[in-house]
Amino acid sequence: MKLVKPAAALLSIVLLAGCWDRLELNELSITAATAVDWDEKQQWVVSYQVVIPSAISGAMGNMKGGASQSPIIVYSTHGPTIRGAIQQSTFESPRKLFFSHNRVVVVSAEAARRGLEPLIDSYLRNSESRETVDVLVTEESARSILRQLMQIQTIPGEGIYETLRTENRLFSALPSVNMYELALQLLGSSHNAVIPEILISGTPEVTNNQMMGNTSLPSKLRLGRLAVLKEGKLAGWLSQDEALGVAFLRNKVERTNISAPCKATEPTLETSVRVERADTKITPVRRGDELTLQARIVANGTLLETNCSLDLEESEALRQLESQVRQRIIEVVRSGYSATQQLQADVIGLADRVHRKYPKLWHEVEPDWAARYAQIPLNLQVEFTLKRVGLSTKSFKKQFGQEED
Amino acid sequence: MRSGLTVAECMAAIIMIIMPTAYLIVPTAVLDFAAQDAWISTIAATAIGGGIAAWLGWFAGRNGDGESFLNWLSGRSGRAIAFAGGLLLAFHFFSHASRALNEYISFLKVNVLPTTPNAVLIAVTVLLAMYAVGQGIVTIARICFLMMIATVGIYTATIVLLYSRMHFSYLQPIGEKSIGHIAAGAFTPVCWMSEAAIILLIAPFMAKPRQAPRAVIWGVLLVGFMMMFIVLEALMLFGPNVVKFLQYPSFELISVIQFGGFLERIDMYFIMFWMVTVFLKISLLLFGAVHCLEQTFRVRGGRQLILWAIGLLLTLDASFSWPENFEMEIEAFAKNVSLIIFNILVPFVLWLASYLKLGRGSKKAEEGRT
Amino acid sequence: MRGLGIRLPFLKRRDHSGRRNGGGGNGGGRGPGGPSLSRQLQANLNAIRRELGDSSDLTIRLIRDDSGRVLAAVVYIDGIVIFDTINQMLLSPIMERVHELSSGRSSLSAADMRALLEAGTIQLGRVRETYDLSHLIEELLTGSTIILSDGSSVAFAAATRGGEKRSVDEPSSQTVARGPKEGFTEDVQTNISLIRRRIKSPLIRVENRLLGKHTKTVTSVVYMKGIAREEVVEEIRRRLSRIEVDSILESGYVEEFIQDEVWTPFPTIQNSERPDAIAAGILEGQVAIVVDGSPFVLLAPVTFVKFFQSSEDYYQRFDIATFLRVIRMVSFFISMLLPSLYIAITTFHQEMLPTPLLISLAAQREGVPFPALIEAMLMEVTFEVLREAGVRMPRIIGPAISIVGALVLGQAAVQAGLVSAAMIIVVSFTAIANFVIPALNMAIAARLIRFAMMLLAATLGLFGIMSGVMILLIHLVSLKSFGVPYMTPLAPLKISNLKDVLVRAPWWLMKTRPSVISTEDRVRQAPGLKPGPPKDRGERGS
Amino acid sequence: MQKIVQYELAAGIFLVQVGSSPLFLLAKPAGRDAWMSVLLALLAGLLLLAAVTLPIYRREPDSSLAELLLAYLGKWLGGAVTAAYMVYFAYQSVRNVREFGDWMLMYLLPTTPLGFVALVMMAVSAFAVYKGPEVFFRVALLIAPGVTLMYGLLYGPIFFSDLFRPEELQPALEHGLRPVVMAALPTVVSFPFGEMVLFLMFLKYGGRSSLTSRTTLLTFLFAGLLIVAANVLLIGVLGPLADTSVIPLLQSAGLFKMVERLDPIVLLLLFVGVFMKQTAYYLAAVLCMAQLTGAKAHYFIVPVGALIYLGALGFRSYMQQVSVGFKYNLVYHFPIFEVAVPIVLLAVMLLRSPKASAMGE
Repeated sequence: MKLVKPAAALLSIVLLAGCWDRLELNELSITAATAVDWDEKQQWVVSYQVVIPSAISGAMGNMKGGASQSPIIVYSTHGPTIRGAIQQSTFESPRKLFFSHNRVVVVSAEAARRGLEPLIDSYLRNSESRETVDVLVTEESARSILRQLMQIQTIPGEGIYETLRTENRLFSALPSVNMYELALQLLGSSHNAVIPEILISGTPEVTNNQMMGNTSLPSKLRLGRLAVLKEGKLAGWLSQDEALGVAFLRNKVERTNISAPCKATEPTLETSVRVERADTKITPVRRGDELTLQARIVANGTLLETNCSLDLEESEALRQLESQVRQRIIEVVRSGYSATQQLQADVIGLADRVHRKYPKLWHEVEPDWAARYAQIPLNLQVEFTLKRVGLSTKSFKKQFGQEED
Repeated sequence: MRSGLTVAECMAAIIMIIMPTAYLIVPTAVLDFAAQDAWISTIAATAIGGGIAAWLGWFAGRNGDGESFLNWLSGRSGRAIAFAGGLLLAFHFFSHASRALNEYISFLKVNVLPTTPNAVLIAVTVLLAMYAVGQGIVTIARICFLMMIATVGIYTATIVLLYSRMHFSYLQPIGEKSIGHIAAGAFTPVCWMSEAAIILLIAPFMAKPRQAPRAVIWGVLLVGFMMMFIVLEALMLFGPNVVKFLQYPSFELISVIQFGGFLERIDMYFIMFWMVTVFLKISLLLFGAVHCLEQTFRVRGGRQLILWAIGLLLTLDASFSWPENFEMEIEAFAKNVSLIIFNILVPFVLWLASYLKLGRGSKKAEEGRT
Repeated sequence: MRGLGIRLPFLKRRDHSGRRNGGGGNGGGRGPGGPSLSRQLQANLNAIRRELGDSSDLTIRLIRDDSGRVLAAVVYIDGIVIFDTINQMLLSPIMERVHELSSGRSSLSAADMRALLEAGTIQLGRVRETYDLSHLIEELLTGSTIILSDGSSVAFAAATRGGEKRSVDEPSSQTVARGPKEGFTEDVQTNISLIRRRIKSPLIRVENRLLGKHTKTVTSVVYMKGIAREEVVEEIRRRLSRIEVDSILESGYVEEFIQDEVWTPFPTIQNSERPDAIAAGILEGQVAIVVDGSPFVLLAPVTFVKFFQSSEDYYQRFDIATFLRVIRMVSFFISMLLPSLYIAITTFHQEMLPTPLLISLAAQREGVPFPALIEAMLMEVTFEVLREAGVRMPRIIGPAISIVGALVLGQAAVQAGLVSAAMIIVVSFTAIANFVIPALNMAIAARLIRFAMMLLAATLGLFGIMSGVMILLIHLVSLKSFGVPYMTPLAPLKISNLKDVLVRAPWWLMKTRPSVISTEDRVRQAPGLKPGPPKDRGERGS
Repeated sequence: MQKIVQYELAAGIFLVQVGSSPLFLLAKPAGRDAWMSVLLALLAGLLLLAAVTLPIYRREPDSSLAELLLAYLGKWLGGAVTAAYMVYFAYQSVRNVREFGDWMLMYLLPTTPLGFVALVMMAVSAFAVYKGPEVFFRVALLIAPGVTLMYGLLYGPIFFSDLFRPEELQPALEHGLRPVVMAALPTVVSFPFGEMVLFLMFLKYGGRSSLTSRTTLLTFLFAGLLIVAANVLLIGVLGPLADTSVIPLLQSAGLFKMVERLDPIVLLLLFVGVFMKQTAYYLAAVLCMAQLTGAKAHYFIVPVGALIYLGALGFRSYMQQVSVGFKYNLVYHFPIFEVAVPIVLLAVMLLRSPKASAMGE
């Protein structure tokens, strides 16, 4: 037992020697969002949206008088590589950049065209930057996205993240793609990936706190289209409807809203249905070396609104409604699929499935997969059941009509 | 009843000597060779490892009456063999302890404490290990038992939390990799499982040394099972291609967990538990080295002296033998082979020696004992 | 007697041994080789006065026969004897008999005196004869009355111990919501009677011994034969007999002398003021050590888990008891680790905090000058000072001071921007969690370790805490209390004992005693005692 | 022996009868005169009760419907009819579970899966069945006053406020008597009023007191009148809207100023009603199986429960369940069990009364 005393002595000496990794909370600059641009001088421009804690939690206002200071500040640095650019920040920031709470990475279209490999590598390599950040792409400069303020959510970075999550949950057209999912898609057999787009609608940009006073802002942050990446580089865009079709094919639809006409003949969309569950099974089918894509979607939902004069208690009327909705879903899915075919980008994971189902065939097909994908026909089956019609048994139009005759 | 180690505690010790650094290195090694069939190679490795463990357990179980391994050996096969065997084993345990310390420190530097100097980390760990060895193997084994329960709990927690993100389709096409790849994949886990050779030293401390085989076989099977789990989780979460890309997939797994608004970025909790298991591993290895030296040089009472000497040596060795990165591949292979040599070949030779010289050695032992 | 070797230590030894005989370290009726009594009564009385330095409370009553000649003397120290028993039981009967006897002879012989005593005139219980002065003095000092007769060298010591005793009232430290309200007092007899009244079994063994040269405190070892382990009792006897010290004023002295491990914050001997807790311990195979002059009775051997079992757990229903015990266990770890975890997470691993929490903490710490460790230390020390002040203050305002003080100070510190609000919450919650632990000595252990953990956390973050926990674990698992491993039901796993560790199994399930402390036959309850209404409660919807 | 006190029996009958029926507009085809056809159906039900159901009970006061069937119709035929009754009771329970599940989804928990809501309902009912009829009726006694008070609170103010426009009821009998009778007889008789056959299973626990049949009649009448009043109110308040809305009472509750946005509370009222009905049928089905096979009731709780649960989820959508219920069951299936078989049983009992009654003892 003589060992204890010397061991304790040594341990205490070690402790007194100091603490290396200590970083007080007030020595941190918490970044809520990061933006990556590629400027004309062939340099990476990395901008950070840094949160000012005291401005946000007014509760501790006694310290700073709570002057309406803007909750975030944005500054950017240039550098040959991404990490190089980030190191530049030490020249101007009094505090150490802290990326763990970073929610969103916005990449400019220019940088995306150049390829996202360096960004993914820097995120997966460092333990400090989490790979569960969401990736978004934007047409104009990513830096301007960061500067834009939001009304409901004080921290815009969080706001974008929440908007994407809610959209994903309630409409499921634009999937939320985080860094490791992006890597997963790019390293998949097809080397293609999809990222949602974010843009500022309206001008001028809202960048100072005073403007937050009025009830509606001149410009807002909005989710836009769906960007398609081929071999890690930006190849094209998909509209929201096409994005919904792709979401159906990728079986990523949690809940969405479909509006359909009363009859195939009338174009105007009169009925609105909320799709509550949609399971998609896509399997490549091989005949000889001809490949067709067999897709089967089983979905059900609730009727939200209809303007066709129907008595919903009769099953005939229900069947008519269901068929219209089914027709509409088929249109959406086909438009999405053909859009990806035009871009020759297999984003629905067909390559992986072919690789898994027909390994041998895959090795032959792999080299010119993009071209082959463009030719593969889609054989689509959709089943839709209307579970509930809400609180009234007849459409108001019918009741209205009946009253007259 | 004699206050010795129960089977469960001994099994826990076996698990704790293999699992910690294996948790870090095995997934990458196995996945490099047999991408999406890696879990098959872990099953193969467990089978082979189980066989080796059975033999080691049987060999350890034969000296029933609690006399320390090397004394028993010298009694059976002559002092020279025991002396050489003791030295070799001591060197092996020492070098392996320093390697484990190296990997542990390099992981900590990357993930946990980037700017703390190595010397401090090594000093704290070695001091702790020396304190543990000072308290004796019985204490270490009991703590191993407690930590085993905690580790099993954590594994199930990870599975539950990650279940929603797993895609079974990443495992297909099963069997695409050739048998050669799968076998190559199985090599590293088998080397790591051979560390169960420490049962030779622990068995005499057991309440009923006869049950050594049961303990070590169960230990190796559980380790194999855990390894398979990690590999499966990594495969099903990241898919074969991304996993090759990551250096520490088992920790990457945990950093991806997102559950509810608040349960995010919780990999630090898992690293905390994993650190304790590494302390245990290094103290077990240090115990091996000290025990062997003590037995070979018949040093009664000099335990403290040996302990301090070995501790100092370990600190120096670990901090200076910092391998340059570029020869990592050869280095890793060489170390695996050394594991095989010392954990399987040396005990085999010792067994052979004790078997051949059975006539002269055991007669003396017989007289000695009656 | 040993040879006259001139080695210095030997010299010291002889003097040592000399003193031992004089001091009568181990009491009892013997006392060989001391100065023996003389036949003259006066000489003996002078010797007693000389020995006791003529202290004023020494009273000598001379008994004269009709002719005024001194026949005998009754000597006692006023204050520590029960005076009226001496009067009725001793003096008056002797006086009467003396008149009858003294009609003829001039001096009473020892035989006459002894006949007098045996004749029952003196109805006192324990009467012992002594031959030598030192033992007589000893008896005198422990409250007996000495009867000396002229012309005989034999003295009689009658046990008339008395003196003011505190009456049995509620224990001050371990109060319980439900359970007996009786607490031990300072008198060892009362304490043992309290135990005996609870365990009316012939197996109870009480072994007394006198400890301390000057104090001669009566220390009794109480255990149940056949239930407590023989080797444990033997070990306790051996350790007690090693104690050679001037004074034993409180059981704390004894505890420090006989404990297993010196360098450990964790107590290896349990103490309690509640007779029911001690009785429960004895019934489970533990050995109780009752020290005269202290209401705290020691219980050994003890395991880590026993400190979290308050006696109330066994009086409440098992589900409440289990709930309380879980809270105790959790609060032990909170009181030990919470501040260090707070420091480690806020200064080393900030990514573990959810974003809103991180921002609010960062805002709070904006103006705070000190790093987290100093801030934590500052608040911890303040709380310890306040708590100590609360205890030292007179009974009424004590608790008020500590609570009010804590609140006011905390609030002011936050206002002044010296400390962040979150730190106040953490530190005060830890302090309160510490009160939950039933055994005071375990609570103090947690408080000591907390400081060490904070230091480790401040230098190495979670890595530091983990090594601290590891050291603690190794130390605890290697600790033994009288041969019983300290972490018994958990470390060396005893599945059957787990029923009373984190969970208090219902009574009808507690068939066996904990196996480690008690001997082999552990059944203490008939099987199948599960309560329930009579079987056929009216057939259900038949 | 299970014993049900008179009041408990009355409460049970009231709750099962009232249950969820006042929430619906019954006899929709009769349009504005729906309340008349409900009144007519009430009288028909009264006749059925007094002439058929109660006499059966009075002849054999301490044996349930299943025992009677087995005793009088012989082992094989009786067994088959009892099994049929078990299926009838189970199916009634299925309809209630599904209906309540869909309302819950429509109103309170739009995104919770139907299966889960139904499971919770079934678990609660299973627990009630496990405790037996005595406890079930005692619970009914506890709940009945609350339900009546709630209905009173809802209907009272609406009746006396300007919301209720009696003129909506005019012109009465605009299309003559035929639609009123046509609407009343098959459907409304079998839906709320024909369900008294269920109580043939429970009356035996009422003890032999002569009051039992009197309480049954009185409670039935009271409940029936309450339903008629509800219908009058619905037509009065909602007018043309009455037949379009799925749960008219909830609509009207919403309109009333003081009682705005209390729909969830009204839904709780609904919960109690549906729960009592569903559990009563579940209990009846379990008792049927128990008496059919002679085994103890516990064994059948889970299988019958599972049967009901799967049945409830069997329907493709809510509208299918409603249409199947109103078009087929009420018109063809239920009258057989509620009218035809009891009459046949009564006839057989009268014919073979001496021998059978001896065996019945």
